[in-house]
Amino acid sequence: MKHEQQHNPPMKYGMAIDLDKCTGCGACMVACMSENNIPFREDESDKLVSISWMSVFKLTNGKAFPDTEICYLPRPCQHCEGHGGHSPCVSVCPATATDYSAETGIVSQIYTRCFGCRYCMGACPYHARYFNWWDPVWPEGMEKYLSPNVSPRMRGVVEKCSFCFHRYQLAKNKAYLNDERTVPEAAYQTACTQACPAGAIVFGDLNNPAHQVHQIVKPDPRKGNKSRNPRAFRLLERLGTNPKVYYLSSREWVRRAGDNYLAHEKTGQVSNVHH
Amino acid sequence: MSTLDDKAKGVMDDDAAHAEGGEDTGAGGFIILFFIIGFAASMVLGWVVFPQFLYSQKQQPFSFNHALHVGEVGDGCESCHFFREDGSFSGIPKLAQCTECHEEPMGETEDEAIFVEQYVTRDREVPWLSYSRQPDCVFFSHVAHVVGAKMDCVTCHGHIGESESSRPYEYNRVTGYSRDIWGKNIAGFKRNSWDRMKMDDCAQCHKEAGIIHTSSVQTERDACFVCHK
Amino acid sequence: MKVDRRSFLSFVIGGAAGTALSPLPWKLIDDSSIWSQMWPWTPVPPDGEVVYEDSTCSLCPGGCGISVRKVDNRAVKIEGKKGHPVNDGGICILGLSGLQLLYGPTRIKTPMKRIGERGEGKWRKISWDEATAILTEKLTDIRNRGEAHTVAAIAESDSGTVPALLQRFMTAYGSPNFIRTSSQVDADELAVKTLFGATGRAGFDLENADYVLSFGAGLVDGWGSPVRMFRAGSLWKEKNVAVVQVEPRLSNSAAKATRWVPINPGTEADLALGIAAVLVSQNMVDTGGVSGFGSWKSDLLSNYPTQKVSQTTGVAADVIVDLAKGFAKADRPLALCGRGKGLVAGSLRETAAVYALNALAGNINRTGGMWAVPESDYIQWPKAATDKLASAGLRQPRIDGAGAGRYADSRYLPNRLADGVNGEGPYPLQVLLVAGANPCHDLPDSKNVRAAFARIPFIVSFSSFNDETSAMADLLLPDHVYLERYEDVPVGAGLARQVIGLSRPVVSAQFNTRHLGETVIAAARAMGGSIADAFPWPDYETCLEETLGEKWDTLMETGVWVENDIDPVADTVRLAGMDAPAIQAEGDVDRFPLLLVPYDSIRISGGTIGDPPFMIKTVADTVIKGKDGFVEVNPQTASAAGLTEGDMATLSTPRGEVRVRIHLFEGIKPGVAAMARGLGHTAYDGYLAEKGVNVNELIGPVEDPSSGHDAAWGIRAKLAKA
Amino acid sequence: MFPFSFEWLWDTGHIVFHGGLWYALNIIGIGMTYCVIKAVIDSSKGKGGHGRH
Amino acid sequence: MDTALIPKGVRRCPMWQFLLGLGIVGAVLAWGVYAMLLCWFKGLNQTNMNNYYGFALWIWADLAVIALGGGAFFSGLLKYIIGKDELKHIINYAVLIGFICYSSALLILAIDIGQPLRGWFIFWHANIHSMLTEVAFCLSCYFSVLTIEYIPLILENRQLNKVPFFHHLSHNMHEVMAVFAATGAFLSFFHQGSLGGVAGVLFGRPFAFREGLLIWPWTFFLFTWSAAAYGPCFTLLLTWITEKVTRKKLVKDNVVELLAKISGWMILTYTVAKICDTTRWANITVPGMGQTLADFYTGNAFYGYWILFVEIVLCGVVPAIILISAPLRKNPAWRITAFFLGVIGVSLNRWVMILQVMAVPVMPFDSWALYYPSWQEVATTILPVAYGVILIMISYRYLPIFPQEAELNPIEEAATAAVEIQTDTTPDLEPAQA
Repeated sequence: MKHEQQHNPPMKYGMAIDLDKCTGCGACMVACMSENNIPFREDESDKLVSISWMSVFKLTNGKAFPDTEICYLPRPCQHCEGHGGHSPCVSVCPATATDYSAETGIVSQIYTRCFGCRYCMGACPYHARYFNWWDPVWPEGMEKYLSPNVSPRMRGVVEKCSFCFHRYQLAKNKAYLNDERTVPEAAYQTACTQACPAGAIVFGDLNNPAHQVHQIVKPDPRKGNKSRNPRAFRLLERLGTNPKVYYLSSREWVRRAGDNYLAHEKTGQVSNVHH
Repeated sequence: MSTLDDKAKGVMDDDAAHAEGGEDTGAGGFIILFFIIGFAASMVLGWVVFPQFLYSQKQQPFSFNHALHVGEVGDGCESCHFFREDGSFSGIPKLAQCTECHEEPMGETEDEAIFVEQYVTRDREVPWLSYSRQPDCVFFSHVAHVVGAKMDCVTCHGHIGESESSRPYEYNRVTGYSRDIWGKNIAGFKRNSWDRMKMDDCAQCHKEAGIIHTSSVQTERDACFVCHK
Repeated sequence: MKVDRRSFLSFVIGGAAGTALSPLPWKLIDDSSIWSQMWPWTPVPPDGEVVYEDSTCSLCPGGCGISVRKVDNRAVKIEGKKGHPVNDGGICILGLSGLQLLYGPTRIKTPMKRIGERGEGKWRKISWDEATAILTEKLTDIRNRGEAHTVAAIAESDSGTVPALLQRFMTAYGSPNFIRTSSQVDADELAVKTLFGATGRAGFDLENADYVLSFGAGLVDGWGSPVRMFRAGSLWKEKNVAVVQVEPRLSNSAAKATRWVPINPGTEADLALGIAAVLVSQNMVDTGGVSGFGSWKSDLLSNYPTQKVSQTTGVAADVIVDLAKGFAKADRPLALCGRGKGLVAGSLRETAAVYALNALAGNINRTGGMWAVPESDYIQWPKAATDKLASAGLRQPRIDGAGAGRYADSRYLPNRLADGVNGEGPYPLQVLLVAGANPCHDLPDSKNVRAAFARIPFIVSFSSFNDETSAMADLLLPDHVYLERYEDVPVGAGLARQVIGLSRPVVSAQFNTRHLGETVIAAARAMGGSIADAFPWPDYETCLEETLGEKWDTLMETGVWVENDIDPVADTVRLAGMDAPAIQAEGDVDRFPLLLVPYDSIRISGGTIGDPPFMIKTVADTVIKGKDGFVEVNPQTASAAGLTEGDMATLSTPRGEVRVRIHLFEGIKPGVAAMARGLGHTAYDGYLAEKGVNVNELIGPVEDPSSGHDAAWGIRAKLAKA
Repeated sequence: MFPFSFEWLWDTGHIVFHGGLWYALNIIGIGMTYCVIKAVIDSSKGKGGHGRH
Repeated sequence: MDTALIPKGVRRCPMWQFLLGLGIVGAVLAWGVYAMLLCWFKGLNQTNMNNYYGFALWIWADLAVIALGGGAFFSGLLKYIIGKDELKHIINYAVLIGFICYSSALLILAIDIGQPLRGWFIFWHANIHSMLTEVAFCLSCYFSVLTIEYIPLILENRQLNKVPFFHHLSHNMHEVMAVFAATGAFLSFFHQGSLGGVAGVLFGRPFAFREGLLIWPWTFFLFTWSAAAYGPCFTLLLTWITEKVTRKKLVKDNVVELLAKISGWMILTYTVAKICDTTRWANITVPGMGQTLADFYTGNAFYGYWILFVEIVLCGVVPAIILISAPLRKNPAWRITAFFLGVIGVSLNRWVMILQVMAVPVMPFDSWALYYPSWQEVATTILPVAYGVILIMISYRYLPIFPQEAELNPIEEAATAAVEIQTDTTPDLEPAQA
């Protein structure tokens, strides 16, 4: 048994979501649901118990008619890097059911390891984590469309967006067969990115200057990976969660809605990282 | 209430016995004997009887002669268990693959007859029971091991390629897994690399394979999503 | 040897020690946790070989190319087809949910015959032979009595071979009553005919436009070909194209526009003409491609002075001028109309006025402009021979009155069907065939529609799903769903080119259903005579292949056939059709102080297909909560009625009354209430049924005086605390 | 929990944490073992339960 | 009927009365058990928890009972390590209450997790970075210590004590009890603290997050401190309730006052620390994350500034003053009021650190989430209370929980028995002779 593999340079998969382009159509949500075997129930109108890895928030500028403005904000798991991979959720999971990969920058969730304490849900300020309050049940016949690439979750465990990691696994399979060491940008795209009819989502390796997402975001490692793009912001950047999902908006109120600011503070202030 | 009463009385009786007879010199021996009996019985129960109950057996649809086939085909295991173009592993061959050769019976054996009559002519897939089927949460990349790490099949699957007949499929009644995952040995000991296929076995080999398997921030081993889905 | 208590205790302790040292407890603890990791009732999707099969989505008129991922024989995911001329890899929320329709519990799995009362849901499964026999016997019987015209067929489309077969069947059979469901296409076709003087449709080269003025068209709410529109929207963002959305409510389209112009509902035509008047008065028009300008101009200027238009529309005068200037200044400005997804026909006046703006900007039949696209003409079948019975039937007037008298210019008037059946028509209907339509839910004033349907003695539904209309049917002849069948999908939907997609069976038929084309051919053949003669094809596939001719190979190879070089139906625009009075909302202002307008959301399927579970899951809890539907009002409007967020209220209109909950929304004009279209289903499954309110229960059709089409954009309404 | 488990690492965190844990467990274990063994010895030496100590 | 089991020298209510009481509380227990089984078999959909409220009533109950059960470790610490020997007269009850609280806490955790069959993963696959892992380990270890502390008490039952082995075992355990108590105090320090850490480490939740020392946020120390401070209040409050129910004086006032005084000083110091922490948090930590106190205490129907007042002033400063001031402390009415306020205060603190943390929106466009528990949650929360009452009833009836009871309540009609108490039973009733 001889192993000739070598370390690839570490990747950091991330997203840039252009809120100017996002129309709130919900295709990303359903693309995610159908890609990832997400269950559904008869009444999904109680959004506090509904599972949607990708969730689209509706933001308003709070002004009265006719100055009202709306912005939609799709929220996948932010795959926080925190400090050195200790994202808010990873560090709190008591059973190591969630983990941060230094190779891909993806926060994983292993359903069979999770025993449902929900501490990670409490730790996540983005509400990106969902608990299976019920057994997943598909109407008779509908289980036929379930994908074998994503394991259906059982009742009593937490689940969340995986950046469609199985697609990376499959792309890697192909790369192995062709004796390639890396997965090309186009070979690994998340389901939401692929589906978005407005092309608002760009996904790729933030560490790789050849990838589009890097070119858009231009992360600044010296400033906690803050984007150099003036349109870009991250959700709750100043908490130090160091997320890998960047948002782009040309509207000041939208960028400001991405984080908490004191009245006198300017939007986009440098993160106040505590850790 | 009566039980409480009895109990109370029992305690009193016991006390009375003590008061009368003092220490029963023989009792110590008996006590140890009973301890040993209890100990031995439960050990037998746990080590011998329990595994009998825990595992059940199923027969394969018919017996398959790996040894014979390996001799007939040109490319070893990969002749039938090949990689698809997308890098996925085909696993147990589909009927269509078998019928490339087996359109007509190719031998005189009873198994061949079953195969042709029950499956080929009726165009039904053979419901093979896979000895090494991992649970659904596992993403196992054959290509990473076989092509990437240049491992051979025997390391994990043992010498199944030399088998002349299909052994019964044993599975755990509680979990539904094939027994090969936990291994034959109830204590979990293994002598060969293919005796067991639990996560620890994967992890052990990955650890030995060196420095590249350290992507997990939590464990400094391989990150969970390397082998889980 | 006396086994006393202490010996027993000792035995137990020994047993416990032995057990602890045996694998029994530990293995059981481990195994029970593993059992919990793969509970037998949690499905494990089987693995297999992955293949992608390309096809065309026909769930809406958009005509997107799809690529369906299959694992062995199971379709597991629908994705947009990369490189497709319509959607290039993108896909909408409904298209993504298609597999829930394919494998869902709402499918009608086999032909069935009603045995209980109508709507009771008691059915007997029958064979296809029996089903065809029942249908043909019934039809033959009626025809032999010389009443062929009392049979009507209603279908979602009239283009493509399948609707054409049904249409041909009606003709050969002898009924003039083929009806296409209503949509903006009606007004569009009429406007093209009026303005260009020829049959065709408008196509918009949106991608190359540099100024977009939308009169309520839900550019990103499902108008036109939705995915194409999303892509165009992003393109405009990249190119900094000004997009103006004129609409009483801050819809998603308005939110994405560079400018939202709130307007009094129903006055869009006035604004368009007001803008035209500004253009004309300020000499900012290009009259090169326009005829009849002289007389039109004077009427326009006298009828639409800016101040008056401002008063009518509620849009400030300077805004009107501003819009006119923006429109005039742009090189390739485009004006669009058709409210929301364009599910209602709309008035000729409005459509013509908006199209006239494009003409006045000189932006007709050129890059970045509006095109007069001819109808696709690939179906070249010999005219069906009609026997005596058929000819007699065809001479009868249509049940909906279309094509004659006041409605001479209209082809179909489904909005008049209910009244026609309810006694206003020339004759009673005996049979109604429903294909790919769900009139019992989708037609306005659904109560009246259901009453009409109750009077039709025999209804045949070809629907694949348990929809409201199937529930009223007597015979169910379920069609394959689009993923199980071959079909040509000609795409209109505002494309400035001609596109035909091909649907291909991605999976084999899941149930005992039959392609509608096959059913029609089989029925025709069973009826014999001239009807059978009109259908010379042994089966649908042959028919399709022969019809498509040389296109067939292209379609089989690439899945789509495209003609980019459009030969417009005409080059000059005759300014006409704009002098009719404005369409008023039904109802008395004093009794009903508010205006209720339906709105469209891309997350709620407004057409024939009901929302699959995934889509309903994405609907906000301010649209439906539990079973309750919401009505959106401005906080001002609500506080006037003493209502706050989430309150239960009674919403009444001249057509009906429902209980709804209140959702406060700053982005809606005070005095206007808005309600999502496409909810309030009574049929389908528990994932969709009984959720929210069907806005068609509250709104009745309002006839466009110049065409007879339904031009209702809303209705007067009243809100009261419940 | 044990050095052979997947999650185990020989780093400061684990050494301190598990050091503390096993320290406590050992005290509890040894303490109880001591008590039980001594009780067995005492009761086999002593005469019945009423004796004074 | 069960006189042989009842400790010598004390009187108990008649059997029927005992069984009636047991039956009533047992019915409540059965209701709780039914709800518990529903949660186990049907899943946590039986609760009103949701994805915003991953932690809810149960976890509050869990934290609250552990804080209240803190009386056990702190009294143990005072008696065995610091050497406050008077506390031997109340330590039994403190241990029993601690035992009840901790067993309840473990039970609640077993119901609260979505996959109880995999609950042991927290030990086996422990992630030591997680405060919850620390909680689980220390909690279960300390529970075993409490069991060890409780066992000798059981063995002192009149009949069990006649078995030589049990007698010796009990005696030996008493002898090494100081070691166990020390271990218990060590473990308690960490699990009380790590429960505080559970909230304090949530750096994604500015309402909960605190800076701290090394890996431990300030809440870690505040929780330990508050448990030590308020735990004795609970022990003393329950003692008072037990005295009222049994209509007997069970513990001498000097013992109660000693513990009350210590508790008072602890509460005072804790409150000072809490005020410092709150001030720093409000003025440095929270603004650093772009938020203000108004974000946490306004804009919703329930959580207001009153919480800060109740927690810090009404249930912190006030009981501290009462218990420190000798005249107030010696007045039973004031004293009980202080105990009561203390119990409320620490429970409220735990509520805030769990439920308010979940309720406060973090993303500016998110909204407050309020929740009310389902009956199943309420029932399973009451379950431990019923279980505790039953355990106290049985223990009180058959075990020498209160060493001073016989002395304070001599049985007049049996003077001879009193002699026996003097000569024989009393020494055995004492928890330790070491």
